[in-house]
Amino acid sequence: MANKTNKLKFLTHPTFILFLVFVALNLFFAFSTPRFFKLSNYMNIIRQSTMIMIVGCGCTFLMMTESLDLSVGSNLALSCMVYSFLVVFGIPGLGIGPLPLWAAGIIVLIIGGLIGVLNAVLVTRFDFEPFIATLGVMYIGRGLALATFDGKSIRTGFPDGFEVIGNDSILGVPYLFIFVFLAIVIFSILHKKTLLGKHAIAIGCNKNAAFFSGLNPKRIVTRLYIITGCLAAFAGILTASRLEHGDPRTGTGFEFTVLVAVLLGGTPLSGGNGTILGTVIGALIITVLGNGLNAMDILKFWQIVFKGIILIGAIVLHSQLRARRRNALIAAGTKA
Amino acid sequence: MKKLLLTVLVLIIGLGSVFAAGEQEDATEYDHVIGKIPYTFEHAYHQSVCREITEYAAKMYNTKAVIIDGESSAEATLAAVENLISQGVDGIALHCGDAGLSAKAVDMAHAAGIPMVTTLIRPENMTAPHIQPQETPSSIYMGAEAARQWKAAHPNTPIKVAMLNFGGIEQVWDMRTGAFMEGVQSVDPGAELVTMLNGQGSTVKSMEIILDVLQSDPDVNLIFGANDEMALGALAACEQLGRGVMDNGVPLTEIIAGLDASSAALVKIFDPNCSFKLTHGAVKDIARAEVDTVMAMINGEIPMDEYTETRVLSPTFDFWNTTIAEGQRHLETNFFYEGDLEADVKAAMK
Amino acid sequence: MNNDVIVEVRGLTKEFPGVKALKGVDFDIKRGSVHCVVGENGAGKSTFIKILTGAHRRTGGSLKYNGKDFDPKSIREAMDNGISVLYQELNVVDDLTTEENLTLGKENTKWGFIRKSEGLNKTMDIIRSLDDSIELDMPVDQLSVAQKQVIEIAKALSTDCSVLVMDEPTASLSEDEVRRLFLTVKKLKEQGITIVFISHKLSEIFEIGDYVTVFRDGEMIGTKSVPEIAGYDDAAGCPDTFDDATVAEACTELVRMMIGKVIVQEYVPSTSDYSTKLLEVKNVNNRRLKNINFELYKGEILGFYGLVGAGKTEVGRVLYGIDDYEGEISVNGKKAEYKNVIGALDAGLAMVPEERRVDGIFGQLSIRANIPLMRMDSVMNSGLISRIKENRLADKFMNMMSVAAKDREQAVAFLSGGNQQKVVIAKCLNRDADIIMLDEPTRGVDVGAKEEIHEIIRDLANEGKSIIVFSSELPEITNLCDRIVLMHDGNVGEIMKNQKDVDVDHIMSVVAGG
Amino acid sequence: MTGKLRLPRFQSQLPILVGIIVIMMIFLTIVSPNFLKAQNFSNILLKIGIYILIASAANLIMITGNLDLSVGAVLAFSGILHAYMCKHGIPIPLSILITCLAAMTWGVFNGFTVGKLRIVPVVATLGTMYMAEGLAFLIARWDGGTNIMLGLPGAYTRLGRYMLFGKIPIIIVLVVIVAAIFLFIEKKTKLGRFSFAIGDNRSAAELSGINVTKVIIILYALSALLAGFSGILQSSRVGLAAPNVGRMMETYVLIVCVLGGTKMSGGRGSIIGVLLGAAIIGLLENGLNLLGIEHFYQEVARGLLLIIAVIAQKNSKSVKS
Repeated sequence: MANKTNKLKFLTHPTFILFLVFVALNLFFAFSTPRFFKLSNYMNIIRQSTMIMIVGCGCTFLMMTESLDLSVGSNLALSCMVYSFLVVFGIPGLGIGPLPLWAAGIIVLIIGGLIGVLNAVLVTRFDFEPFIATLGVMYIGRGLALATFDGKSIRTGFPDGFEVIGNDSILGVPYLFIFVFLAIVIFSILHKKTLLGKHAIAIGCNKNAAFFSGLNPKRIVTRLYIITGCLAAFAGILTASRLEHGDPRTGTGFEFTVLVAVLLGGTPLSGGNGTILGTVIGALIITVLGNGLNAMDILKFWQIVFKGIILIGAIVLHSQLRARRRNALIAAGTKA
Repeated sequence: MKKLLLTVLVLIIGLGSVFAAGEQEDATEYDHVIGKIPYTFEHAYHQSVCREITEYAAKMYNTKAVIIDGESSAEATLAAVENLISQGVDGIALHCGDAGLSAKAVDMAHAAGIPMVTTLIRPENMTAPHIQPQETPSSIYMGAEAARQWKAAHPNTPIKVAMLNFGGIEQVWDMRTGAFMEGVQSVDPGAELVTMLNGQGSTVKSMEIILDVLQSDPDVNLIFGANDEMALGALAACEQLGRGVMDNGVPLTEIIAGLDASSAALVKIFDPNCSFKLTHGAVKDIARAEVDTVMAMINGEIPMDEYTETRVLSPTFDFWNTTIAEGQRHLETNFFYEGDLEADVKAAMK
Repeated sequence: MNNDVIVEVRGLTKEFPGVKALKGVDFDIKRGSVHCVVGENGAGKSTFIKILTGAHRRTGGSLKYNGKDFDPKSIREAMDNGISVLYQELNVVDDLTTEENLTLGKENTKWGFIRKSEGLNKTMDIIRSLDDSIELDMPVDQLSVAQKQVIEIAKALSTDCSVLVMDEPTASLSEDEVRRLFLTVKKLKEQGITIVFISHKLSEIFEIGDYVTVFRDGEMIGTKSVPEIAGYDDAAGCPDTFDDATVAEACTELVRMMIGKVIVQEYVPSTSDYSTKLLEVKNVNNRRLKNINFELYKGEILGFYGLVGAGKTEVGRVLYGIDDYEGEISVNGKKAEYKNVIGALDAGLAMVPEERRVDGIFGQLSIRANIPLMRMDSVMNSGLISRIKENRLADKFMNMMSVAAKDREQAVAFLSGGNQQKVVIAKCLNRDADIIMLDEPTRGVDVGAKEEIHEIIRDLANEGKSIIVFSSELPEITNLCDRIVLMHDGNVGEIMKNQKDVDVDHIMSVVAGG
Repeated sequence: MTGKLRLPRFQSQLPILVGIIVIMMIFLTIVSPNFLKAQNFSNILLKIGIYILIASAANLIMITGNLDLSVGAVLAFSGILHAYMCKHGIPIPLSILITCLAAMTWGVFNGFTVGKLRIVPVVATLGTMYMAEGLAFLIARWDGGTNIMLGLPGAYTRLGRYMLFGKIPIIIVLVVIVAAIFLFIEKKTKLGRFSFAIGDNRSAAELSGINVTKVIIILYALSALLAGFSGILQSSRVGLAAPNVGRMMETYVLIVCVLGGTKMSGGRGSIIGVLLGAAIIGLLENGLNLLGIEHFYQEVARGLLLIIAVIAQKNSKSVKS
């Protein structure tokens, strides 16, 4: 009996189905166009979904607790700009010259964390809807990113090594892949093996249980916002390095891309369990879809339409699967 | 459940093979495949460029052009470059808004042995052929002409300029807004730039902004939009306020200038009673120059890693110095225009 | 100081704004005993439990734990002191595994990483003794409700607790599971753990209980040892298990204590001639109900009486189209085929739900806006809401039910509980349905208003409406109803006709399962 | 204590909104000599007119505890569809009718996914947003470009630029009418009352026999209808239809509702609040443009204003209760 349910569980697990969809998409594109199924193209796909995956790791946790963060895109842009600014100009106001990369990186991560703190304060202390709070912060962040260098890009005067983490490889493996891999591993461990992940699930899934078990939801949500802020800042540093310039317009619409990736990955907006792996596959699906449709030379506007259909279809499928599982369990429960 | 999954899988693979059959055909049909990355596919101008490139490459070189949108974003442009490189296209034409990113893209393409040509925004490293539409002189000319016309009609009114840009892209200043101002000041050194705001390339946004600008400074009499959409928005705002009119080419309220020389703009420009009077731009010549240069590199006629600048005129169209027939020809060759400009102007006047 | 006593309660009081939930309670809980606490809803037993477990702070009196004054500020603090609770609602996290649930909130960690808890084997033994099909790595959402409950029990036990409070632990367990739970309880008792056991299934007390404390209206009515209740003066002569007759008799005695002296007020028979059968329920079964049969006549007030959990509310939910059922319901001679509330309303039924905060009131809306919501036509004038009609309607019901509010524009959330209830009833009455169901119509309503509501119900019956009242207050039932359906554990025990000298003892023995 | 609580809570927030507006107006009057002029107020009204039109219905959706992110895309879609049809010879009134119906179809689809299938509104309407936006671009492309202007009949702009009595722009007239209608819906119809009830306590609404799904579908249809009509109006006013005009419209509408005191979790809000919220946004943008402030500081200001206004309202609430 137990074995049987385990097998069944594996087959109907949303993440597995998502993976099948991913495989099917790849097959489809591979058969449709000779330009798709290439190792170099897959390298691109991973490279292009790097930021979504890295930030998505944090957002998955946030959404597990029934929160969300719309400020990640502008946080990313602000970090990209501030990082570039610090390594090129330093802090002119304090008479500090160009900073070394690591120092600028640390400052940027702190700023990203502070944006997380701002989100968290609004959500937990002032009791904002996460949607509204992070929307406000999104505007502020975008404005500040643009204001950093009067709306212009920073593209000269970078020190040596600026572009290394975003472009170079070690033993043939791009640094970006290593970061993504680390992020996935670290957050999977956080999810499965640490208090933070477990408590995040508990809060999103059953507030009462969390309360009676003596958890402090506010503190956990605050931590998650800070982590997400730092991740967005880190993605900003990577973006700056990858683009080899500081671009204040980068990351426009990024927040919704991440949101969609996390949703596709099976983390519902209403909280509860999600999986990092799901988010990763969700991010890959989004990227593969864009990449493959481009390779097939499908008009961009059809791609937007497909995006909408797939989003709604996937969520409907998810909710049906969930309902099906639940009903099956209830039926099993009453029989027992 | 399993049945459903199986059906979906079969369906997808089946569809895929159908597409694949079609695809194999056209792959053998063409001699080469080139990639084109427009700044954003959402603007009429860039869509026209892409269309011209596709048609011209097919006709002249039996070459297929693959379009991947740059989405006016650095990441999307970079991703498009990466994807085209891995798809193994024979050459790439890039129009990107950032000189730094252009340089990086050129390096990446060269590393993969793929020739690349850049357009409009000159890459910093200057190691690949470049197509340079002559926007700066045209913008200067346009500014000067607008100022002249205003001064001729209102010698005693100081010129006050308002501008709409895309928000902080420096090249737009060099080639469009700044150059326009330079032209204005060459005629009237006392001309004042009242404000420059971000119209986001959108007609509606520009309309709202110009309404506010004219409120705060009703004396504004020269408005420049860094593309035609924004100029049209400015015009709509003026019309809303009962302005935006001319007396058979004699400015009454203000003069509006745009950029791209699209059909929507020319219809206004040749309307003698409308205050939108100047624009410049070219599609065909730029698109063809891009294709020609890429193909020349593919065929080994010019080196791919040497900076050459192909200058393409950006002809100016204004009410006073161009004829409607010239406008008609321009639209036909550049914007796939099939109508009759004169008739359209008449229709729009009513 | 008495070493045998683990919890000593003296003069304990708890006041909420406007309500005295505990009015000075005294009793002792003996170390290592199974101490049962019984009482109807609102009797104060859950308030007492909440004070003991740190969910509420007391307002007066003293509570000693292990001889020391004990005033826990949080559930956590109580837990740290060895008092664990097993709650009534399911408090497991579906998306975690058994193991993760067991350790939630008290993980063994190092730098934030969860380490294997050593105490888990002990917990696992407890689980296996209850249900051997549960594995540590099973996701909880694959378990049945009963299995989840088992995990909760195990979780509560897994802390080093000396007092374990079980709040209706058997409510959703099967008989087999209950038996195994009781075995566990006995084992725990042998280990010296004190168990505070709350249950509405009184017979259970005689299987595992040592002492029983009865609460009523915020007061402690009595604490007795189980043999004493069962009629054995001397504990030594008392057998391990009691025979059914003894249990039934003892249960009746407990019910008597819980309900107190039933003042049977003057019952006025309604004018119904029992000629028109409005509602007929035949062989209705579902998850909670077993073979329900009854009928309702025009102009009659039918009462459903039973202890908490007997299935009264479930009958209401089936009739109102909320829950699924098997069997047949006919309204007005026609088979009812509705599957939702709208259908039930169209068929001529309306209900005042039990949980007014969750299902009844619209807190942010005014009284005026609340009342017409079930039948907007009553305030519409050629398709539009007429403020005049609304005001008139609101005034009518506010007068009729003497709703104490500043005025009709007051948001319902700011009314007292009793007045909120009146608004909910008014909303339902305004529906003008033929069959009106009221689930606990006067819970939390003060005495004067209670009588008013009863009067309204009688008037409605006299106007020809048929009323079903679900209540766990016996005086209300005997005072109001023409016929009484006595429920016990999802069954209809008996349908009896009300009369002036109704046999209260008999009622008690039926609802106690006798 | 009970005396102060007499007012439904959302009304207690209106004075704060009025206060914010007055402060902004005083400030703008001092710093900009051109602020306090009739024409300027007409400008502001024109700018926020579209927001108000859409927000009036979207606000009711929010009052039920749901949300519509697709309004901007539906607006763009409708503008393009209308222009496309007019250009290809369909009479303008008929085109308006068809466009409105097409727009409503989006709304009904939203209502179905949100109300019937119980999909989280953010996701469901985000999906619709993508679909409508993609189709808007596609229609424009089928016409041969990215925007439709050439070949539109001369009467195309008549609706959007119509002036009542030769003085009052049609949008302002419509805003007044629609606001009045929604005030009416809010106060006088079942639909309005049920919306509040659903947002306040969905379970109680269902037990009271309110057809929640139906109400939600009607509201989404209304919101899409108004978005569609706004699209027609806007493209007619500008004389050009472009598929990218709806960008960020949904967030503006959302902000207008939230500033107006509508709770995202539902049960509270009013059309009056929407008007005031829109006025705040309008004043902010107008003021920043009048002062010629760089667009990036405008973004910062927008975010700060949103946060400050919501905090101010939250504080007022906590003081009252």
